Order: sequence, then structure tokens, then C-alpha cells
Amino acid sequence: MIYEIRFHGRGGQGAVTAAELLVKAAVTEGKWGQSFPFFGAERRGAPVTAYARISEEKHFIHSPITEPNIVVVLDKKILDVVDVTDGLKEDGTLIINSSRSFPKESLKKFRTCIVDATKIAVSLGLSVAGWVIVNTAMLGAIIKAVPIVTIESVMNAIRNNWSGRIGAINAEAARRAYEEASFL
Amino acid sequence: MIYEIRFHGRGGQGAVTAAELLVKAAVTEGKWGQSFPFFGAERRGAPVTAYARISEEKHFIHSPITEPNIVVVLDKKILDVVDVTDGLKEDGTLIINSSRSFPKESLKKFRTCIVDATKIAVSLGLSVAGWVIVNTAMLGAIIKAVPIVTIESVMNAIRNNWSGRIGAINAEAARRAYEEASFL
Amino acid sequence: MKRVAAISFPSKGVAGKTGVWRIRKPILDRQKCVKCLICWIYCPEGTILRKEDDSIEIDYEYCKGCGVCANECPARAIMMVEE
Amino acid sequence: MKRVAAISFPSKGVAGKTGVWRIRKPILDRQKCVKCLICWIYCPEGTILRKEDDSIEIDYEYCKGCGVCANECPARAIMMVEE
Amino acid sequence: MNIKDLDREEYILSGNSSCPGCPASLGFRLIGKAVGKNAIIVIPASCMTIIQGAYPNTALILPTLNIAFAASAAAASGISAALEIRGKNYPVIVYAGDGGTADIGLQALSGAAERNENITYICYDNEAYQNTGIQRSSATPYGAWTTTTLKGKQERKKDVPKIMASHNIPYVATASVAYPTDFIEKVKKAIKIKGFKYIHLHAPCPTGWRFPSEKTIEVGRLAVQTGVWILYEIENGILKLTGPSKNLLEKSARKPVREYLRAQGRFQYLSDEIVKNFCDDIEEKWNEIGMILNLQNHLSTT
Amino acid sequence: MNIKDLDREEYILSGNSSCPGCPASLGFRLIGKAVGKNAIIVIPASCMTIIQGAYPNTALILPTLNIAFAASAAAASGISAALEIRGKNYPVIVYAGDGGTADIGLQALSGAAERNENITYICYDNEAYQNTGIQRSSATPYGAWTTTTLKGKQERKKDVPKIMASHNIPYVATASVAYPTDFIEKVKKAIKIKGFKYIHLHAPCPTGWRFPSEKTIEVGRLAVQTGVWILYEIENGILKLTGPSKNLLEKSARKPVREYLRAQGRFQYLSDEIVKNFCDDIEEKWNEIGMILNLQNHLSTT
Amino acid sequence: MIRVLTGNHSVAYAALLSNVEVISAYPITPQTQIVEKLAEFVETGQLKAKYVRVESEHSAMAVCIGASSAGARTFTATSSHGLLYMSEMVYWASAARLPIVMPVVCRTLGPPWNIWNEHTDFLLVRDYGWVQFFAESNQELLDTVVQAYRIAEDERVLLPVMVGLDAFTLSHISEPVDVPEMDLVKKFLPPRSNIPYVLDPSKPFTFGNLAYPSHHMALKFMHHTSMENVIKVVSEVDNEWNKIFGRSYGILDKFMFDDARVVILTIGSSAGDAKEAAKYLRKRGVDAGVLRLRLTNPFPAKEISNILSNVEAVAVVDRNLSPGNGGIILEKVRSSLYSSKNRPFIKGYLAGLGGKDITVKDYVKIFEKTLESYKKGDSGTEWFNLNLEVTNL
Amino acid sequence: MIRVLTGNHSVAYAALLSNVEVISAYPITPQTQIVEKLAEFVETGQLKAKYVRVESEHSAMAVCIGASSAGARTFTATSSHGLLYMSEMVYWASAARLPIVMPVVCRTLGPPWNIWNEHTDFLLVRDYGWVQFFAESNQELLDTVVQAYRIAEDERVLLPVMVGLDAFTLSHISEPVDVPEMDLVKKFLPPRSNIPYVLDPSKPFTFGNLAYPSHHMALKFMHHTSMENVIKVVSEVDNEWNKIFGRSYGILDKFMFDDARVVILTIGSSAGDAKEAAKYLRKRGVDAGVLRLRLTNPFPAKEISNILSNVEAVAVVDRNLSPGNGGIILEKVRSSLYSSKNRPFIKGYLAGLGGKDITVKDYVKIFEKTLESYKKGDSGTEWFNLNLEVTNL
Ligand SMILES: Cc1ncc(C[n+]2csc(CCOP(=O)(O)OP(=O)(O)O)c2C)c(N)n1
Ligand SMILES: Cc1ncc(C[n+]2csc(CCOP(=O)(O)OP(=O)(O)O)c2C)c(N)n1
Ligand code: SF4
Ligand code: SF4
Ligand code: SF4
Ligand code: SF4
Ligand code: SF4
Ligand code: SF4
Ligand SMILES: [Mg+2]
Ligand SMILES: [Mg+2]
Repeated sequence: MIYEIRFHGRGGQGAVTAAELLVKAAVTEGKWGQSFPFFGAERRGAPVTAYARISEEKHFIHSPITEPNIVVVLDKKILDVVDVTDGLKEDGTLIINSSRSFPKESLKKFRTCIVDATKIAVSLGLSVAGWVIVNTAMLGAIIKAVPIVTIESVMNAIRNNWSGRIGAINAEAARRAYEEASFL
Repeated sequence: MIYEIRFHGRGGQGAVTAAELLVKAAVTEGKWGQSFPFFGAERRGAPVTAYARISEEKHFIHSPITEPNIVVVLDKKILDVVDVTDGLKEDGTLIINSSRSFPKESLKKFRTCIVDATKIAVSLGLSVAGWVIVNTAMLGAIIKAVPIVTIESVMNAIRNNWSGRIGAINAEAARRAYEEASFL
Repeated sequence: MKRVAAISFPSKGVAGKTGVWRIRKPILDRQKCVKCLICWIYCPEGTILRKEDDSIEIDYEYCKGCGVCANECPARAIMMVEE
Repeated sequence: MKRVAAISFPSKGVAGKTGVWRIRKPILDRQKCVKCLICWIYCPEGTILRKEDDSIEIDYEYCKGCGVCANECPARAIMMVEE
Repeated sequence: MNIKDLDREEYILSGNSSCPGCPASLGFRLIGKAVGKNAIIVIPASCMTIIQGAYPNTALILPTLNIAFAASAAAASGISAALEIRGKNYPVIVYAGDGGTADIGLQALSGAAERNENITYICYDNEAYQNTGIQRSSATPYGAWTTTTLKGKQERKKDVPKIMASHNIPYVATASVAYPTDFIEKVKKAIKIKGFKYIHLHAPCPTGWRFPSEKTIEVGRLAVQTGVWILYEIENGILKLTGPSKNLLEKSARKPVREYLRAQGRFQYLSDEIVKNFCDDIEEKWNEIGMILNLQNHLSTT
Repeated sequence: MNIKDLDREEYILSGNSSCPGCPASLGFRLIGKAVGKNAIIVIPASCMTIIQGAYPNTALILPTLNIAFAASAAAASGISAALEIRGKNYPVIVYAGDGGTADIGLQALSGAAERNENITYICYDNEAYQNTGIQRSSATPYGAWTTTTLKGKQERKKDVPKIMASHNIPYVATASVAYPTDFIEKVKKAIKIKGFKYIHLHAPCPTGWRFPSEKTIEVGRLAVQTGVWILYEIENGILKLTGPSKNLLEKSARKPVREYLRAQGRFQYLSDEIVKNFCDDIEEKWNEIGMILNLQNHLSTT
Repeated sequence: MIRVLTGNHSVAYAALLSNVEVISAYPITPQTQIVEKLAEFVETGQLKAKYVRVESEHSAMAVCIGASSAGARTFTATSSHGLLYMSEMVYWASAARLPIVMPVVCRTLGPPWNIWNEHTDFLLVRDYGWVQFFAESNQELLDTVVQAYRIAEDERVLLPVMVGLDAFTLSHISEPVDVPEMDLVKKFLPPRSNIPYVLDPSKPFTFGNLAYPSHHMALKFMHHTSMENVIKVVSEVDNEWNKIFGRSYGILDKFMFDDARVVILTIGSSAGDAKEAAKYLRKRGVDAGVLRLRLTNPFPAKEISNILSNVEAVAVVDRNLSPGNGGIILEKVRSSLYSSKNRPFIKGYLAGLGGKDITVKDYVKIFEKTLESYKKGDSGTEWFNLNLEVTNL
Repeated sequence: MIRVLTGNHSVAYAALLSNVEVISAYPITPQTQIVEKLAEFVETGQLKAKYVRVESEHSAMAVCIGASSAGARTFTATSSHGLLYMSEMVYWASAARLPIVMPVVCRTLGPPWNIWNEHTDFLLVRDYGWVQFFAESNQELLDTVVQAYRIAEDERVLLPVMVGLDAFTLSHISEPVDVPEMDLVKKFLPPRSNIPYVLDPSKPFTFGNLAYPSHHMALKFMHHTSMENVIKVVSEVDNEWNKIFGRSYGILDKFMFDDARVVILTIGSSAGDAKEAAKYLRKRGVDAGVLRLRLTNPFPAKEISNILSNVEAVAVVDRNLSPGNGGIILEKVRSSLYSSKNRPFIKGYLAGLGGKDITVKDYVKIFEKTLESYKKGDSGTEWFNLNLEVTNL
């Protein structure tokens, strides 16, 4: 089984880092993984996309992900301008940062999991220059929705990435989101 | 018959121009011809080489002349540092600017023609910055030795190259050398 | 006809509706505005629209919410509010 | 051993015996020479040889006959003569 | 010149790909207001490449030639030659970043200046290779952090306007996006002069200099008010301070340089020693300018 | 410095391929006398390429890297970096023509200067591309005939020493082959300074300037005596006239410029107007220098 | 130690492990991460090297040439326009016989501007006398860059080495990489020493002055001969690497190859997707295989012709274009097999130009199309996944 | 009018006759005579053009790109290092679809420095999307440069054209050249007009901004297609030239070819010497012939494979080197014939590198060697007239 995950966020929210952390978590579990951004001009605030591909075994693929089985939306504003479900497998999972149940009607046909990552991040003080940093919280929600790796591995990967308090808070964000995320 | 002619002179004496003038003369007679320098660093005073190739019919050759049938030496000082007969065909002709009969013993085996081009040039006032310009005189001597073209064609080519008095004097130099050149 | 060379023609929104990029939004208080056009000349996006009478309007479709207008307005007539 | 790269080693007369290039030849008049070494320092060829006692000698094998030495000698101790 | 008198027309369209608060797109917008629609633009690789958006669309309304990084002044020379031989007379304007000007484009620039080509070269100086992600350029200031000078740049900022003035061209000026009318006046003047004109536009970049996007103008203003960036023009060899810089010859009239440095993340970790060197350099530059002005005064009165 | 004190050793061998009366080979010879044998030389495409002679022989006794036309300052930077990392400390000296300096090599030169690389860059200025047969360079003087400016060059000579001085490097100097001790002193001083040093050597070329080979020094001397070429050095920003130029600030002390022009074939057909412009430019340069010296005096006394 | 690294950072780590002494590079997307990471290594003291922050790529390579001539182990990296801007010096480096190593992050050349993957830049310099590798994965990339120094400095070679990698689809993909221990690498790659020509006043010589025709031709022959040695040296070095680190790559990377009837021949990271396609088709009974060229220059013509003679159909997938001529690798492969007795059917594909993706599914299609064309005997080149709409005005 | 002109001056006359409007070039041996002669034409008012005396070749080509984008007919010329120094812009010119014409005087690349004839420089840019001709004689050179503008500006082409000529053995050889009347040339080549994209404020557009992969690939395809049109356009233009001036050259120059059993295939002025060798051998009963490629890019693969299929043995003489790989033209010829039923025996020769002469006698030897090798079936490449003495230390 290869998990192919696409992240939608906005420049400044950390989608690329989220994808990479997921891979790092997978690697600590002896799995194989890749992450990569869609490379265009990533301006602050503009929609960005990132990818992760996680599998039990090493494989040779290097081409982009066109038919993900998991789509993660870090910012629901994205939903207005990007068709986030493009290519999403029919049995795929959608994970959205939102406080409302379905931010958009058309998403109903997918297995959808929501989490109020913004609230979690804000409550933990995770914001930089006006931007709420939701990426680590979203990682927790992903793991809840699809058990790609354990939440412990994710938290470890986060703590290895940022030492000290920052790491701790971000790991906590992931943990909370892991608990709070819910399917619809 | 292809005439392959090699000129030996020193930078500043006009060997390259001589070769070109010979071709121009040939062309006015409806013949075909090529001239070219040996291209290295031509410093004033240093030995230089130039070539001309004259034939009745057009041909396709563009490679250098390695086995000339005519060798022309504009400055006998050259004889001390360059083997001017290198590659010269056994039945080839050697034309040397010299007042003495054989400036070098080893040249005796070739059909040799000498002319005191320096004297002719000096007498006509053909000198620039200490250099006696002997190239046009040598042209006359060549034609005398081997009738590649007529002396008239050579004189015309010279007059077409330099208008007015300069042309006239140079043509005169050629004419005198034509008359004075002699075989040994 | 075929376009052989890479020539491009002018078009608004080459990067899409850049209004979505905002996290804060400039709100104009017409009462306070003295029509000095400072916001207009400084807006990097050209999304402060200058009207005939030199009053201004904000083009939210493309305004990226940089906040320059609000920061520079001498009358403090523009406020940045969270989206 | 094979020489793989284009490296060249110092050697006199890379252009041959450049003495043949001359049309005029510098002749030193030792009587006039005051050993100021001006000709030595100005000779572009290094063919004014400086002796232990700062007297000079001309290396005709390589002197190109430019005439700089003669032109610069303050004592007019060098003359250029036709070869 | 009054803001109200400026052209209402826009020559760069909204919704382009610049970062929020971008000084490069603002600079281009202002050029449009100075030259109107009859001009030809040349742009080398830089943030402006991205800002235009992608084929088959463009945000620019002026006819524009994108060109290789090192080639703008030469390409502009070619356009200018073609216009001349074809009897046309539009201003040809290069709009290039500091990297494309002070580094890889310098040779072509210097050559065009020496030939006194009839072009106006405008460098927007955001003090690093921003388009490739904030690497140092020779125009990056001493002490500034970039991704290739993590401990701060060791060398001084290359003084390109001074170098260009040493080319004896008819017009050299500095400007700042924080002073739009000053800049626009300079561009308007430049395009009327025949020969090579050089304008160096200070362009504070929120992304690369690490300050919030709303501060672009504020940081630009601070640069001028602290004397870090000096507004002047050199017309036929005669130097003149312009705009607010006119009143800043006295050090006491200038704000403390620290205010400028503090406003930017890239200068966050400067040691006191480096700050001192930084300030000394600025002092020196002002002294130099003061001297030149003195002399000019002296000459014009004698 | 006295001629008699100079190194007796030669670092360029006789019988090389220079033209009779060549200032480039003379310049190299003098450098050898200044630096001795422990130096590494970098030479771009130029007359010096030919002068060395052909593989597998060379006329140069100093270790020498021949390099592409545009690359000398960068290649020298690389050598200097390698020496530093390997704990060695020889002077690295570029010896380049005016074309390789003012034109195609300018960018690398400017870059190396900005980085303040520890090299000594010496430009021998024979005022054209002589090696390829006398085409104009940006250092060709106004009015001079070359094979690409048959009616005389229209533009002014690029003032490379001034441009280099605008790079704020520790040492800039001009020199002339006609004043060997002045030149040698400058080279000796330069190689002792750490950082980027630039020396611009005036090198009258009989072949290209169209004068008899014995006049190389005479023409060089005339350039200085008429004030067309000014000998100076700028050490840490302080300008000083050197050698005979020290006494030429007063115009009356200088020989008429026409004497210099008349000595050369390339200025044969100058109109009076062009001669006047030529002279005016020189006046202007002297005025500029006079001003700077005045100011420096003023500053050092206050 | 296993790290999750991008291709670019794998390159930077390789330079670190190789203890390069002089680095000079100029930033260009998508190579910048290499430059930035190395700046970090140097500024934090992890790597004792001089880092020369030049003003252009021409100068970057000139710095390397100067430094290498003076004996230092040198490194640079570039891409697309940077490679072309320095091309005079690229040629210079090899003709001067200097063991410089340069990764090239392959990117489409403009105009119009484009930052994505294409191999034209890399292949445009294939005749410049450099040894060229092209990597498939980040692990191979790191290993190859270190190996490159061993090969470059081998006295039978003494030539610069280029290592190609795909823009973004390798340069910006993070994946697990086993970063070897410095001590082990030092054993494999001792400090540079054995070069017979280093600028030094103790034995003055002149590098690269004028050479007359006969001499020049002889030097060219020496160059050619050293290139011919490369094949052997690469294998030796790779074997030694294998002994120490347990990984090896060879000159040609054969995948499900030995009994394959239809083979995709290509280079770079995308070969991995072709391998997945082959796996997929094998399950469906198609004897598919992949031949990836790891060493692309000197072109292993003999090796290729030896092993391809037994294949029925070969699809050469070129992510590059010589306008009017087609794919560059196709041409080289055809030429290699010219004198073979058994010549396979060869079909060319131009794919992924301008950075267009080539997915596993695409490779499945290419396998299938090739078999079809083979039946029909249609050996023309196909533009794969071309979309011409945009060119309508 | 018949004039005795060097190759370089033939080029300059061709530019004059073509009424070029903007010239920009940088001097380099052996191209300088072109630059100087054109400066003379412009300064004496014979040619009404702007002459931009740039500071480097990169800028020379950039000037041409700017000028051509703004509608002017433009000209430049270069050689060897100049060509490499401008290579970024060389690629740019073709991708921007600008009808610039550039003669290249082919010279050996350094280091070590060398100014003599070799074709490596010219062939290193063969994949840059330019149309490339290579001339044999000064007459052909002049005629081809004028024709080049017609071809470049043809709306089916709209591409830059390069014309190669041999350093010294053509550039500096004076021979009789029939210089056509200006009026006739004007009829053949009217002022440049029909380009559908010229920078002008009346219809603003942006040239060459960023293009995404799909778009970029489509533009590449357009470029490729235009290159494919070249073969046809060249023939048309050549025919028209023939009608007006009574001379034509074709794409391939076949000499004593039709019944030849052994053929020398080469390019440039030296092909003439091969022809003389063929004449000589014919007299001695050997069925020798010569095939000279006049159009070298797009490589006339189909045309070559059509006519070579009937020949027994072909000697490809390459005056260029891809170190480690051999002759570049050999590779292209082999590839062209890969799918032919009848494939001739092909032997490669590396000759004349670094400017070494190749004489008529040498060609006679090459013919003879080829026949021998053919008998032995020895198709390896031979280094012709190699002298290795100098490399002994
Ligand atoms: C020859 C070449 N080298 C490198 C690049 C990559 N590159 C594109 S833009 C850029 C930085 C531009 O910096 P600057 O001129 O300051 O403009 P800015 O991006 O800051 O606006 C670089 C390095 C290139 N396009 N071409
Ligand atoms: C890229 C490149 N362009 C052109 C040349 C040809 N070239 C060699 S030397 C030279 C002129 C050098 O002029 P300068 O630097 O003034 O030195 P000089 O010959 O006058 O001594 C030129 C144009 C070259 N070698 N490389
Ligand atoms: S927030 Fe920025 S983009 Fe929006 S209108 Fe204000 S200045 Fe313009
Ligand atoms: S800056 Fe403020 S006061 Fe001035 S026009 Fe804008 S909103 Fe009105
Ligand atoms: S310059 Fe004259 S006086 Fe002085 S050393 Fe030479 S010859 Fe003697
Ligand atoms: S003539 Fe010239 S080369 Fe000869 S010694 Fe005198 S200065 Fe030297
Ligand atoms: S990096 Fe700076 S200059 Fe570039 S687009 Fe962003 S804000 Fe503008
Ligand atoms: S042309 Fe001038 S600089 Fe060059 S070798 Fe001759 S004299 Fe010396
Ligand atoms: Mg910048
Ligand atoms: Mg010069």
C-alpha cells in the first residue's frame, strides 16, 4: 500500500514542512517515504501544494502525485479557488481544517475528516506574523484519519525538527488534533 | 598546369600582397587563382610566408601548398633561418632578391633566378619606415622566370590596387625587375 | 494562425484572483479620507482604484492585503481587519 | 611519462633567433657609455645584458633592433646602423 | 510634481505574482506613470520575471522583452539601434534587479554606458537575489543576513551609482520607492536626455529583508531619513541632492541608523562593531558628498 | 628607488614573439623585477598570449596560468583561494590587456574587487585589441583610429582606474612603461597590501598606435609630460600624484597635448574640433584631480 | 546515518564528505539549495573550505579552474542558463585536464523562461570532454558525487566530472539517504595529491599557451584516451565503493532486463517510474525491462550495443530536444548499434519537455505503444503527450 | 562583378548586399576581417546600418536579439571562444525565433590556445535550434549568407541561420568571387517585413515570459516543425537563386557520386581537396566520390540515408572531436542510416584537428585505407596523421 498525500495550504502555513515531517516519521518506523513541493512561485498567502508518498517498501517512483488517496487542506479559503479533490481516488480521504462540518457541499462524496486546527494552534500560541501555523496540528488529524504512522512517531519527528519548547508545542498541537479530529 | 608559388619575406615587406596581386593579374586573364598567408603571428621583421596558386581552370583545392613549384625569396636574410627549398619540386624554380649570384651554395641544384629588387625599389623611392618595399619588383622577376601571366597583367593589377603615382612606381618596379631578372 | 514565438498578451489576474491571498483586509473609512491619493500611489498592486473625483475604492478581487495603504494613509482612513 | 596537459617549460628563443628580425642594429660606443643602465631597464627584449660592473653588452642573437635603447640613451652611446 | 497630476492609467495589471508589499512591482507601476505607453521595456531574469505571470498572459501593458540575466543593457542597445535605423523614437527602458545590474549584468551595462547608448537603465535594488530565494549580491549591504551569508555579509555594498557616474554618462540618479514623485521626476527627466541614463531605485523587499509587508514604504523612508540611502542626481557631472536628502547633510538632521536596522530581520544579529562600521561607512559617504557639493559651490562662485 | 638596485634576474626570456619595441613584454619584464620569482601569474587572451611563444616552450619563467579572455580576475581568485586553504602565500598577479580588463573581463574584475580578493591586477593598456589587429576597445582614446573606428573613435576612453577606485579597494594606481621605477615601486607596494590591488599601466604600442618602434618610451613619456596620462596612486582612498605628474597640476607645466598626438599615426587626421575636445577632457580630468587633492589637503589640515 | 534529504542536500552532503577545499557557485533555481547548504557548512565551520561568492557562472567555473590548477579540490554546481553562461569555461576545464566536480540540476532552457526539468542543458555539453553521470535517486546522487572525485583525480583520467540530476523531481524530493561516515569516506577518498601539474613557483611552467596544430592534435588524443579509460575506472571505483559501503551502481543500470523483449532506455529519476511500469507489465505477462544509463559520457556505446543486440524492441525516451533532429540519446543509441549484427527495433519518444510530468502510467503506455509500433515497423519518433492548443492565436 | 576576395571579405560583401540594418560583433581571430570590413562599409556610408561595438560576444548576440525583436535585419559573426562565450544567447536567439544570420569562422577551442581550423566549435552548437550551413568556397559563402536571410525570414522558418567557414583555409584564402549586383539581390531579398512579432507600443505584448511545461513543450514542437520545414525552404530558395544568378548548391553536394563505390563524406573547404583526390583516383580506376554536407542542421538524415544506401563504403572525415566518443558527424551519419535496409560500411577518420592540414594526397590515402578496411571489415575510427612525439616528457 502506497499512501499518496496531497497538501493544500497557503504560502506561510507550512504545508511543505508538514509533508516532510510525515516522511521523517515514516522513516523512523522503517518505512519508505518521499515529500516534495509543487514548485512554482510560492508567495506569502498564495495557494501552495505539497506532496508526501509513504509506503512500507522502497519503490522507484519519482513522478508527482496525480491521484492521491489522501488530500489535506490546511486552509479552507483554498476551497474557493482550487479544486482540492482533483484526482482524489474515489475511496480517498479528505482532511480539512475547519470548524464547520462541510465547508463545501461538493465534498460530501468523499470520506471527510475535519479538525479545527486553527483553534488548536491559536490556543497554543502557534502564530507568526499574523499567520496561524496549523501544519503540525494537521499532521495529528491525518494520522487519526489514516493510520499511516503512529502519533508517537509524528510527535517525535516534530520534536526532532524543532528543539525545546517550539518542538513541544507543535507536538502537542499534533496530539490534540489527533484527539479532536472527527469523521463526518 | 597549376603553379604553386611560395613567397618568403619578412613582416613589413609585402609578401602577402604580392601573392594576392599575382592572383588578381591571373584573374584578369580569365585564369583561376588563390592566395593566402601562412597565419601565425606576423611581427614586423619576422619571417613570413605567403602562397599563391594559379591555374588555367578552376579547381577545388583549398589545402596549403606543401610542394611548390616556385619559391620566391624577398629577403635573402631569410635564407639563414628558413629552409626555403623545403618541398620545392625538383624541377621547380627559385627566385631570389639578391645582388650576388648564389647567396647560398645549397641552392645551386634548383633553377634559380635572381634580381636585385632592393636596388630597383630603392632607386624608385619605394621604402616605408626603413623598409624597402620589394614585393612589386619581385612580381616582375617571377613573371620573367615563369610566364604565369603577362607582365602587362601584373602591371595592371598593381595599378588597380594603388591609384595614381604609387601604382605607377610600383608597376614600374615590376617592369624593371622583369627586365633585369636573370637566370644563373 | 499558429503562435510560433512565446508572446503573451496583457491580462488581469495572471496569478488568479489574488484577493484570496489576504489574511487581513483593508477597510476604508470614507469619512476620514482626505483624498490625498497617497494610498493610491503606494499600492504595489494598483488595487486602490482612483475615481474621477479622486476618491478611492479598493479592488478586493485582487488586493493582496499587504497593508501598505493602511500603514501610509496620513488620515488613518484605512484599517486592516482580519479576514 | 606522457604529458597529458598543455604545460610548457621556459626556453630562450621561443620565436627563434629573433636577431634576424632586425633591419637596424644597435652599436654601443663604450667610450660614451656612463653605465646608467637606462638602456637596460628599457629594453623590451632583455637583450641589453647587464654585467657585474654594470657595464652593458648587446645580445645580437635576440636583439630585435627596435631602437629603444639608442633612442633613450642619455649619453647617445648607442647608434642604430643599417644591417 | 503633485501626486494628483500623475497619470491615471496603469501599465501593470492587478492580480500579478508579486509578493504582498512588493517594491519591484510598485517601481514598475511608477515607471509607467512616468513614461506612459510609448516605451519599450527590457527585463532580465529577476523577480520581475515571475511578477509578469505566465505565458500566454502577462501583467505588463508595455511592450516588453524578457532577456537572459546578463544581457539587458546589450539587448536594449539592440532595440535602440533598431529604432534609430527604422526612424522611431521611443524610450527604451531596462528594468533590472541589483543582481542583474551589479553582478552578472555589469559588463553589458558598463559597455552600453561607454558607448553612450540611448537607453534608460533602471535598477531596482532589493539588495539580494530575491527571485532565487535571498542569496547575497554585491549590492547586499555589509552585515546583512542572506542565505549565502548566514553570519552577515563581510564585504561592503558595491556602489553602482558611483561606478556608473565614473563612466561619464549624462545622467545618474538614485531614488526610492518611498519617494514616488522624486523617482517619477527623475525618470521623466532621464528619458528626455539623449544618451545613457542610469537610475538606481532603492526597493525594500519585505520577503528578503524580513519585515512585515505593510512596512515597505516605511523602511524605504527610514533608509532615506537615516541617511543610509541618499537621494541625488548627477546631471552632466554636477551632483545635486534631491528630496528629503537635501536637508540631511548635517548628521544631526538624520535619524539614528539603528532605527533602520532594527526594522529588518536581516540585520537582527549585528554586533555592535558591525553596526559601528556600518554607520562609519555612511558617514564617509555623506562626507564625500558634502565635499563634492562644497567644491561645486566653490567652482560655481569662482 | 634607483635603477641600479633592481633585480638583475630576468623573468621573461629573450627571443620571444613580441613586436620590436613592445610595451607589453617590457611591462612584464618590469613586474618580474618587482616581484621576483615567488609569484603566480594569470594571463588572459591578449598580445601576452602570443609573446609567450608556443607549447611546449614558454618565454615566461614565472608559473603562469593562461586563461580565457573574460576570466582572469576570477581565475586569480581561485588560485588565491587555493593558496590560502593550502597555507601558501605567494602574490597572485593578473597581467591583462585593456580589452581583457575594461571590456570582456570587467565583470569578473569588478566582482573580485567587491569581494576584495587578495590579488594584484595589472592592466597593460595599449588602448586597443592589439592582438587581433587593432580594433577599438573601450579604453581606446577619443579620436583614435583603429580598424573598427576608421574615422576615429567617437566615445571617450573608459576611465578604468576611476571605476576601480569607486570599488573602494585598498590600492589603485596608474603607471607607465616610460617610468619603470615608479611602476616597480607601485607593484612592490601592492603585493604587500592584503586585498584587491589594481594597477593600470600605460603601454604605448608601436604597432597599434602607428609610431616607429624606437619611440615606445618617448611616446609614453610624452603622454605623461603632456598630462594625457596621469601618474597617481590611491591608497585607502587617499589620492597622491606620483613621479613627474606631481609637478604637472599647473597646466603651464605641461607640454602641449599636440606633441603627444603628433607622434602617433593613429591621431593623424584629427580635426581641430576633436583635438579641442580631447584637450578639454584632459583639462577636466586634471581639474577633478586638483579638486580632490585640495579637499584632501583641507581635510588633513582641519 | 539515515537522513531525509532532498536531492540538492544530498549533493551538499557529498561535497562535505569529499572535503572539498574551494567552492564557487552562483545561485540559480533549482540548484540554490546546494549553494545555500554549502554556505551553511562553511559558515558553521563544519567544512573547512574557501567559498568564493562570484558574480556569475563564468566566474564560478574560472575560480574552480584557478583553484584546481593550484592544487585544491574544487566544487561547483549549476543549471540550465548557468551552464550555458559558463560554457566557455566548461570546455576549458576539461581541456586543461582539471579534476573539478560539478552537479548540474537539469532545467529547461529559455526563452520562454521555465524552471522545470529537462535534460537539454546537460546534453548540450556532452561533447565538452567531461565525464558525465546522471543519477536516479538521492542515494545514488550522494554516492556518485563522492565517487566522482575519485574518478576525476585518478591519474588515468584527470578530467572533470559532471553529475546530472532532475530539477525538482530529484533536486526537491526529500527521501531517505544513508549518509556515510566521514572516516570511511576519507579512506575511500584521501586528500587530493597526485596531480602531476600544479602551479607553484618551485617548478615554474606555463599552463595552456599557444599550441601548433600537430601538438594540439596530440593533446586531444591524450584527452580522448583518458576518456576511454573512464569506463574501466568507473567500474573499479564503484566496486571499491561497494566493498566499503555496500552499494554499487555500475555503468548501465539494468532492471528486469536480462529476459526482456521490450526495453525502455532512458536516464534520470524518471527511469524509476519506468521500472515501476515494467513491474506492472511483467505481472500482466509483458516481458518489459528498463535500461538506465548512469554513465552518459563517454557514451558507453560498446556496452549498450553488446546488451541491446538481444532485445527485440527498444523505446528511447528523450527528455531533451535537438530541434529538427529529435532526441539526442536516440541518436547516440542508434549510432552505437550501427555495426551490430542484431539490431533491435528502436523507437524514439520525446517526452517530458519543459518539465511535463511522465508518470508510471505514461511509461506503461510507452511500453505498449512500442510493442504496437514494433509490429507495424513504425520507427518514427513520437511526441508524447503533446498538447498544441496553446499555440493557436 | 568578379573580385578577388578572402572568405571573410566575401561574408562582409554578402552582409552589404543583404542590406543588414544592425550589426554587432566582437573581434576574434580569424573572424576580424569581417568585422573590420563591415566597419569600413558603414563608416564610408556604403551600408546604412547601425554598428554596435560591444564589449563581448554575449552582448553581441544580445544586441542582435534586441534589434531583431524590434524588427531590424541583423548580423553578427564570431568564432570558437566567442561562440562559446555567447552560447546562452545563441540558444536564446533560436528559441525566440529571431531571423539573425551569423557566420562562424571555425577555429580550434583552447586550452591550449590555437587559432587554426577545426569544426568542434560549430558542431557544439548543432542542437541549439539554428539552421546551419557550411561553405566550401568563397563564392558559395557569399551566396549562402545572402540566401540565409531569405531562409531565416521565411515565415515557415523564422529561425536564425549560422554559416560555417574554415579558419584560414577559407577565411583567409583570396579567390575569385562573382559579387552580384545589388539591384538583383534586392529583388531576391526585399527588406525584412513579414515577421508577425515585433516589439512596438502600438500592440504591446511580452516576449518570453515564464511558460509552464505544457506550453513550453508546445512551443518546442513549433520550433521543431519549423526546422523540419527548412529542408524544403532551402531547396526553394536555392532554386530561385539559381534562376537569378545561375548558381546553386543544394542541400548535399554530390561529386562523382552517382556511381561511386567508395565515398568520402565531410564538410567545408577541405571537401574540395577530397574532390581532387576522387578525380585523381577515378583516373586510376577507383570509383571514388565525395558527399559534402552543405546544410548540416537540421541534419539531412533522410536525404543522406536515401543516397548512401547504395554505396559500399563510406569514409566520414571529422575535423572535430567529442573526446571519448569520436567524430560527431560520424555519429550522426550512422544514426541516420540505422533503419536503412542497405547499410554501407562506414569508417570514421579524425583528421585535421587543431588545424592540421589535410591535403589532396591525404584524401587519396583515406580513400585507399577505407577500401582496405572495408575488405577487412574494420570499421573503427582512425586518428589520421597523428603525431604523439610531443607528449613525451
Ligand atoms: C545565467 C543565469 N544565472 C543564474 C540565473 C538565476 N537567477 C534568476 S533571477 C536571479 C536573481 C536575480 O537577482 P536580482 O537581479 O537582484 O533581481 P531580484 O530577483 O532580486 O528581483 C538569479 C540568480 C539565471 N536566470 N541566469
Ligand atoms: C571570448 C573571446 N572573444 C574574443 C577573443 C579574441 N581575442 C583574443 S585577444 C583579443 C584582444 C585583446 O585585447 P587586449 O586585452 O587589449 O590585449 P592586447 O591584445 O591589446 O594586448 C581578442 C579580441 C577571445 N580570445 N575570446
Ligand atoms: S492592502 Fe496592499 S494591495 Fe491591498 S489595497 Fe492596500 S496597498 Fe493595495
Ligand atoms: S491615503 Fe488615506 S486619506 Fe489619502 S486617499 Fe488614501 S485613504 Fe484617503
Ligand atoms: S643608456 Fe647609454 S649610457 Fe646608459 S648604460 Fe646604456 S649605453 Fe650606457
Ligand atoms: S635595439 Fe631594442 S631589442 Fe635591441 S638591445 Fe636595443 S632596446 Fe633591446
Ligand atoms: S521577493 Fe521582494 S522584490 Fe521579489 S517579488 Fe517578493 S517582495 Fe517583490
Ligand atoms: S601589438 Fe603592441 S602590445 Fe602587442 S606585441 Fe606588438 S607591440 Fe606589443
Ligand atoms: Mg535583487
Ligand atoms: Mg590592448
